[in-house]
Amino acid sequence: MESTPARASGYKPPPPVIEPGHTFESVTSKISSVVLTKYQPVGWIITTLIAFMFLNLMIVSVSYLFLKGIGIWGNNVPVGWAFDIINFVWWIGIGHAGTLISAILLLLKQDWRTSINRFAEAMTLFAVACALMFPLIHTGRPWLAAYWLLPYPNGMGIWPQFRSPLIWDVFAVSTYGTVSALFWYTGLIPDLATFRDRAKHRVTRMIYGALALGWRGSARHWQRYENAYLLLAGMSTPLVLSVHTVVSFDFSIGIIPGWHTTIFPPYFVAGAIYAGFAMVLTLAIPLRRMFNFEDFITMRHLENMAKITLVTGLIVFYGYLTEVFFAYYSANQYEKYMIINRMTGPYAWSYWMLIFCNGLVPQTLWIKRLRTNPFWLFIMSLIVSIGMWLERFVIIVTSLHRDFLPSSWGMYYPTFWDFSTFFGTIGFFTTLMFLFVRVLPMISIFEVRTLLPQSKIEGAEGH
Amino acid sequence: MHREPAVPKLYGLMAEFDDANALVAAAKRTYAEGYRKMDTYSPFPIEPAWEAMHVHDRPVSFFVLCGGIVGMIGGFGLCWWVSTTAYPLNVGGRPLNSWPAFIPVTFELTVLIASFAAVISMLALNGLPMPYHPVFNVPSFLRASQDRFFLAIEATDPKFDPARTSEFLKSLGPKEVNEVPA
Amino acid sequence: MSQLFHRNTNIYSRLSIVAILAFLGFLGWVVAMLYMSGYHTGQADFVEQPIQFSHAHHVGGMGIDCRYCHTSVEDSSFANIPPTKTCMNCHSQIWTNAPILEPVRASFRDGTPLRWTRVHDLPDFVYFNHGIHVRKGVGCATCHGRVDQMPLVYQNANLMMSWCLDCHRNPEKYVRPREEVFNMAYERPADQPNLGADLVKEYKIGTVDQLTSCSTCHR
Amino acid sequence: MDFAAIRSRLAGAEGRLYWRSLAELSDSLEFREYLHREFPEQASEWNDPKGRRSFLKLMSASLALAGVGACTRQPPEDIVPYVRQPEEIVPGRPLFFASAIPMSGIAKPVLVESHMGRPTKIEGNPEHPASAGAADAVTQAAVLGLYDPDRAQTVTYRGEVRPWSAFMGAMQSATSGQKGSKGAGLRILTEPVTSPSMAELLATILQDYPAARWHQFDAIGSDGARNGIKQAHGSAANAVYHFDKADVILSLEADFLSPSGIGSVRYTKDFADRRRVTDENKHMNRLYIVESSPTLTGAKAEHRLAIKSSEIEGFARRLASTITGQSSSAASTPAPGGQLGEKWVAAVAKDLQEHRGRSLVIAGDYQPAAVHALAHAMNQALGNIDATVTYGPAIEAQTVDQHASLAELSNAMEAGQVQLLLILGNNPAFTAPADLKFAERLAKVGLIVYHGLYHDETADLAHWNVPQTHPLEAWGDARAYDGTVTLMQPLTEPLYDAHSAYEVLTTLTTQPMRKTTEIVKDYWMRAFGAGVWTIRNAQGETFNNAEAFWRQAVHDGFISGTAALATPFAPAPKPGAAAGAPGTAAAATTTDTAQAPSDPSTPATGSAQPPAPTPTPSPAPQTAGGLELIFRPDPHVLDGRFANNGWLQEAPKPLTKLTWDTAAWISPRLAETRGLDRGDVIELRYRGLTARMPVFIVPGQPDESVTIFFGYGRRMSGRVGNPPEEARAFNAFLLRTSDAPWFGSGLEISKTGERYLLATTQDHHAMEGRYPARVATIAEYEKEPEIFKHMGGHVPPRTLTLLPEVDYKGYKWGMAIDLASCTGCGACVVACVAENNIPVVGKEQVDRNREMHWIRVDHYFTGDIDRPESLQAIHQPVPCQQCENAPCEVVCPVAATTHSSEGLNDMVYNRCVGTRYCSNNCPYKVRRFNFLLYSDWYTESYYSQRNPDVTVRSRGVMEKCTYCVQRINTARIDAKKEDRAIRDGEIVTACEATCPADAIVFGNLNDPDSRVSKLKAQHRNYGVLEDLNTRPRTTYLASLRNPNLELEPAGERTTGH
Repeated sequence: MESTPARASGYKPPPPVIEPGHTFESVTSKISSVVLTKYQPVGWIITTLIAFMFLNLMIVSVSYLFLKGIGIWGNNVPVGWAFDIINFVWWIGIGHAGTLISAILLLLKQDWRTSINRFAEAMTLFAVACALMFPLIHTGRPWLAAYWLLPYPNGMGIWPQFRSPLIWDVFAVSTYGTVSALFWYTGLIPDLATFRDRAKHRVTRMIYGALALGWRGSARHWQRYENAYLLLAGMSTPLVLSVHTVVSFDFSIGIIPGWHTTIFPPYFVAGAIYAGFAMVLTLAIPLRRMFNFEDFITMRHLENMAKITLVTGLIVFYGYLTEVFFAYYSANQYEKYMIINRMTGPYAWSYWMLIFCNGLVPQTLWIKRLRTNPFWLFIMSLIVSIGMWLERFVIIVTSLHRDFLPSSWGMYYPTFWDFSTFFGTIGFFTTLMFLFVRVLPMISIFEVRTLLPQSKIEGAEGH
Repeated sequence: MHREPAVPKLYGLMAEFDDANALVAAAKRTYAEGYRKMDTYSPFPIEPAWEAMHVHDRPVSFFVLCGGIVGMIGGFGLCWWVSTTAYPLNVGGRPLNSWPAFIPVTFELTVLIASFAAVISMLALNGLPMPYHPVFNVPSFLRASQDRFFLAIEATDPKFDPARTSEFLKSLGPKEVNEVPA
Repeated sequence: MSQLFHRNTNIYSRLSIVAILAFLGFLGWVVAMLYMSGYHTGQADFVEQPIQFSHAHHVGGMGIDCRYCHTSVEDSSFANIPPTKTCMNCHSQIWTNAPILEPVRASFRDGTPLRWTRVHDLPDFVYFNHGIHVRKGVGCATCHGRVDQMPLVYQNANLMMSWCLDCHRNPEKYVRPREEVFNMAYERPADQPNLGADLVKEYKIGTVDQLTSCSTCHR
Repeated sequence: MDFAAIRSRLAGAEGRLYWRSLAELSDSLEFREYLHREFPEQASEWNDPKGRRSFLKLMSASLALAGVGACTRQPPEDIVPYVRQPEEIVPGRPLFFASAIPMSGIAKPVLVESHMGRPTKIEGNPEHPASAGAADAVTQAAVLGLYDPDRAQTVTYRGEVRPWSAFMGAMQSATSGQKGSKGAGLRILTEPVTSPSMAELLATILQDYPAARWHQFDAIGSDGARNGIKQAHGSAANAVYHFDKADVILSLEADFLSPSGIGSVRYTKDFADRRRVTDENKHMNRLYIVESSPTLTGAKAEHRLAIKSSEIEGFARRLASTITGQSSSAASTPAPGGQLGEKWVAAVAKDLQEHRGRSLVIAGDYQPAAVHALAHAMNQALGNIDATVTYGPAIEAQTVDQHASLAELSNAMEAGQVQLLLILGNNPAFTAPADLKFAERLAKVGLIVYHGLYHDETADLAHWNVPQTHPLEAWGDARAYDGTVTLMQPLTEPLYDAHSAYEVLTTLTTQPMRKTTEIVKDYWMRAFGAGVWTIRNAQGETFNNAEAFWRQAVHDGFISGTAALATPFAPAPKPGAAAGAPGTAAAATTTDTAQAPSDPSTPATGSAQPPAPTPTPSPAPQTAGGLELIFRPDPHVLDGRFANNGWLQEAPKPLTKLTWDTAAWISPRLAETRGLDRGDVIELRYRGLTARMPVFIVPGQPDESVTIFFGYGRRMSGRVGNPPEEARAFNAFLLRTSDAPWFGSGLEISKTGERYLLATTQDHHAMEGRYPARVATIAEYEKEPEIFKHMGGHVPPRTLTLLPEVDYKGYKWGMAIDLASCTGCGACVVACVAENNIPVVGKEQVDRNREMHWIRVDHYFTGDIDRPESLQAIHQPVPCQQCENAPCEVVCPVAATTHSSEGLNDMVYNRCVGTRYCSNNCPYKVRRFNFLLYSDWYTESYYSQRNPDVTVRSRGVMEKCTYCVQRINTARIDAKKEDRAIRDGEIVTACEATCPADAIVFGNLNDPDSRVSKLKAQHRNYGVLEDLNTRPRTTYLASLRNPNLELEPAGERTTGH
């Protein structure tokens, strides 16, 4: 596809999105073998076990929370939200890359997306699952949250309050989760058919067969399939942008200095993409090593993701500068104090760490040698994830702990249970992720096939 | 799985190719030959293949549009009805119909219903789920989901005649031609 | 190859989808029914009482006015349960040694109060005031039903918030002239809409805004 | 134990409801626990700090409880009607009874709300001159003490449970042993006694046992005032001050606005009345104060001179000589405080003399007699007598120097002369000065009978322990600060096997079986007969018979016109004789009863004109160098008597906002030089005694003085008050000596290196230029009435909005709080706690900023930390502001907080899911969240205290000030029943009702004539953070100061910050 224009002009083609020499067969067997085999790399087993331990930690923490109430956390009256909402926003942000890659890049006809979109989407689903947990548990009484947050006729004759950003959240996040799941499953159908036809054991074949719904690759089906898939992509794109916009409303609708600002929607969305791509890198780099997918997830992919990370990182950093400028330009004493307090107050360490992680570290990506060094990218992506977590910490905690009346200023100190719940969800996420790569194709086989030269039809305009 | 009766009814004939280009070429010729009840099977979407068969139906888009409209009206309607009619309450001195605040929910519901419409209509129009299909009777059809390309002409096609159709198919230079028992 | 699934699977698979949806719908319906049913609301439940006191006999039969026992209904939030003394006013004269009344006499003798079980039991976060409802022309029977026909009192309405709201939103549907409040047999006249509207005006019944403000019932 | 006794005792109608729960209680485990706790060997269990937060124990159950939401059925509920219903009781409607809570023998008049026989709330008695409807925090919290499960519950002898009859028997034999020696071995130790009936009973006993001695001791009473007035008058008297008549006030360390002082409720009211500046009437009084450690009075003063306590006498002498013009040696001696002191003497003297008859000099309870004498002399010289100061006869039956009295008893014990010792309350084993070694000398006493509310430190050393009745459980009488005889009537039968002091004392008399009721009533019946007490009704007419008088008195809670009469100290006539009047035998027995005047029937004031002598200087405290140590009663637990009261422990202490603990106050400079920080534990060495204290840095504290507070470090106060191990030594009594009860020099402090957690509710005391609380001098205000509007952010015009105006027809509730009157006493906080079932959360939770108080008193410092005289403190009570554009409501996802049709910001607990978004979005941070199950759902005895009109909140629920919506609804319903509108003042919120300064006013904003509308029309009216366009319904009237330009040239201090 981009080989055609390449020959026309004299410009050097970028590295290929798939290493040469592959056939339909080789692609199919390489990817499906990860699942359709008895043996797993040791790395997979160890990681899954560790992740599973943390998952149990989460279960313990949450049960204890339900038993005693959120008093076990460090939240208090100036700081009503802390780790709970920080984690929520952090996970939602991570959950953005998947849909973005599969939807927006699809619309932009970025064919390099094909070999990473599948597990990026999976990542989205699991991140959203982690995120959804927090709005439910942060009340300490999730049974009521489920009981009252959804609109349905009831004996009290009373309904949710649709002016509240939290209700928008409920709709945005659940819609996002559902649509992502649909999108992901639709994409899986043809590959499930492949598994159905390749699996050895009869039961395995029956299971994949049932999930494949009897897909048989008919051209008429393909045609509708492509149509629907494109429409889904078209709808997911505004959706993915809306979700973090709505999440940012949780703050910008509030009147707290540091929350009540108009730049939040764009700056949050950029931050989400930023965090999302960082997490994709964090996952892609070890996975491609673990399963020798260097052929499919090539340096080109890593570099492109690095570039997107750099761009979004710059947008986020611009957001920080804008906040400072607003504070100065607004001539509003509360805003001014808020920024000064962030930079010099008791939580200054978090602000400056944030600037370091999100502002400085990504600048290294200007350098091609670092941008194309998987190890550095891995480290950098971890730092960015930490930075994005800190960003939410700064926005939520340092804004709340000193708002309007000095008499009610206070400090927030996390407890053991704050940390255990957070790390628990990371275990939850990783467990799901690793189980996913074990049972489903982590790379979209049928789309990779279309990348092979063999799939090009003479006379047909390249698409 | 128990066997079918000795002389099975015929679903149609199926030619197997190992190259996408061949499939497209074959499809074109078959269509030109006047066959209509035909279909091609491939491990990945090949636009020329359905263009060759002159398949152009876009009802999915229509259903998505409907879903979107339903979602939008439903979403705003819900917010509006709840806030102004079901239990009107003075919330922070805001008007009962604070329509700007209802936009997010409206939008989300629009997308949600539309997406469901897309997937469900796609599956329904494709007649899925359909775990059983005659074409699966062809042993080599296993590779239709991997690296082989198939062209089938159904027995119900008016021009269909077991012998002549089989001849015609062979003339397309397939790896082999199989009968597809119904 | 051989088919992985039998040809009937197609039917089954589609049926199963329909079936699952239908089942979920049914489940929702069952929950809703249970939620509205007496099992949850206590409506029309049989309530064990220390004495088989029959309102049907005392109110329906003998025509005793509600206020003879529930003295505080007009001037307090709580329509009091009569002290043992009230029972003994009559039962020191009649049925003086009916075995069924032994608990009453025992209570009166050694001063241990009778322990009745609440029939109309609102949650503790709901503050209902009998006095004002009676004053504004809400009949006893409107909420408590035809107590004069109940051998044993049971909960007449489901006492759900939506039930309260129904009247708080359109009182004109239910209010009656004050003098009829304690009349068990009162039937809403044909022109209730007009009558109700007039009474709402005459009795200065609060606006719907005020009647449906949260703090009107919850504190 | 004798349950039959309890049953019979509880058989009364009022008791009936309670009877039920006690019967249940008596079988329950808790009750066994209480029984066990009576045994000293079990004392260890008391000291388990965990016990303090026992609500955590059953937390697991809370899951089930909290789950009561969707598809669970309510548990069946019983209704238990009366057997014979008392006429006055209408089930569901509260009754109010006038009574009193005695403190140090002085009555604090109250009105008690009772639901179906359960006292639930204490408010001030509006009719009573000492209250005028207000009550201080300590008095209101007494109702919690009534239900305290840690109260002593049974009569015990050496730890064994005994019936009351056994005690009476024991006393018979003990007294018969004393008959021979005329009671030489008999000693009675009480608090100061102002109760006429109690005085008669004591006199009777002392007549039967002429050799017996009656001692009085009150650790926080003021011998200085007693002796000072004796010096001035030559005889005991009772000085009453009238701040409502004073334009210029000089306080010599007198904390007359203290949150718990005797008479301070009325004093606060009078003081505030004199500074209710309106746009029309701009007259305002002026307060100078010379004091050591800061007080609320100091915070309110225009001018505050911070010097050592010991220097105040010197200052007073200088000032007195300047005013009286008598050239004494003092005139030449330089005034303390350097040039500033000199400047002060001149300025204050001038100001006082310019206001002859309208000025007032008042000396502090903790100053020696000499200073009091000087103050009286100055008032005399300034012609303030009978104008701003009036003298009545002593209201104590016998006025004695209490430390001397206790010392005498202690020595007698040491000498082994005490065979039978009756201790009536006040826990001397804990509160006695250290040098008297009272606790260990108790061992030398033959038989000790202790009559106390708790099984406390003294009870632990006593042989017989008789549980004391709570003031709400028994009849009694006592005199208010101004001498008005005040009656106490029981609101409930004693909850436990408790007995009144009368009943204990009667066991010494010839008729031990007499009940409290008869004793008190009988006394007043006879009093009515005889001319000892001139008994008139409020209109000054005589009653036609004793019964009418009695009914009236019990109804009113006091006997009007009794202030000017002395308490006779005379035995009752012999039972045989015809019922004679009390006090007739006065001349016969009263030997040393220092009464002024001797003839009680004539008004005292006439003869009370003090010949202002130059008072004898008080012995100079031995100056051993080092720092000055100042003792003070804790503002809330006083000398420790309220240590087990959770409400008082959690109520933030004035100025420091400290809860649950005590601390040694040091000045910032001292902290700097000694390298101390808040929470550092120091060791205090003073006259060979040592104690420890965590330090608290308090601006305005003199650099050479360290102030410590009594009441903490109690080992046996109960599960709430018992300190953790490391806080046992935080006990100021360990350092107190009887010769220098209130201050002394020679203190050495040293840093121990340990740290102790001090939980405060406010850590930041600067306003950061945000002007939440606004203040200006009266001059500035007169020049520019709009001055307060210009402070703080720009307020957008009401028209500047996209939203349509909501117009509130009908009622439109609002509140105005006058910062000029508010003294920051914190009475409103406790009133709110009592009214709204607000839970106690405990120290750790407070430290995490999770206190639940719906109204808080913010406190801001202005001025220069290093120039104490420049410091100004301002207090600001902050309830929910009930914003019309409430930011909290918009963000609630479930509509759990919405606006009512009358503009209330409703909070619906049962709808709240607990997202805490509303709290985050509240700019005033007045919302409170139940992070854990804070309400005590498991201590049954507390159930009865709860206000049945307010939901008891569960875990995970947001709550906040509701403007006492339960009171609004009650009033609205009553009004509707009568087809009328709610009258202005008909709804009184709990905080408003109890505010001694009448700083809080609630009412209908749609009524232009309502008090609140008028206040909001004032120029001083402003809303906090109005620039956010929240449109608060609660607004404030800015504070005003009336400085003396000689001490503070105009504009010397820029107002506000």
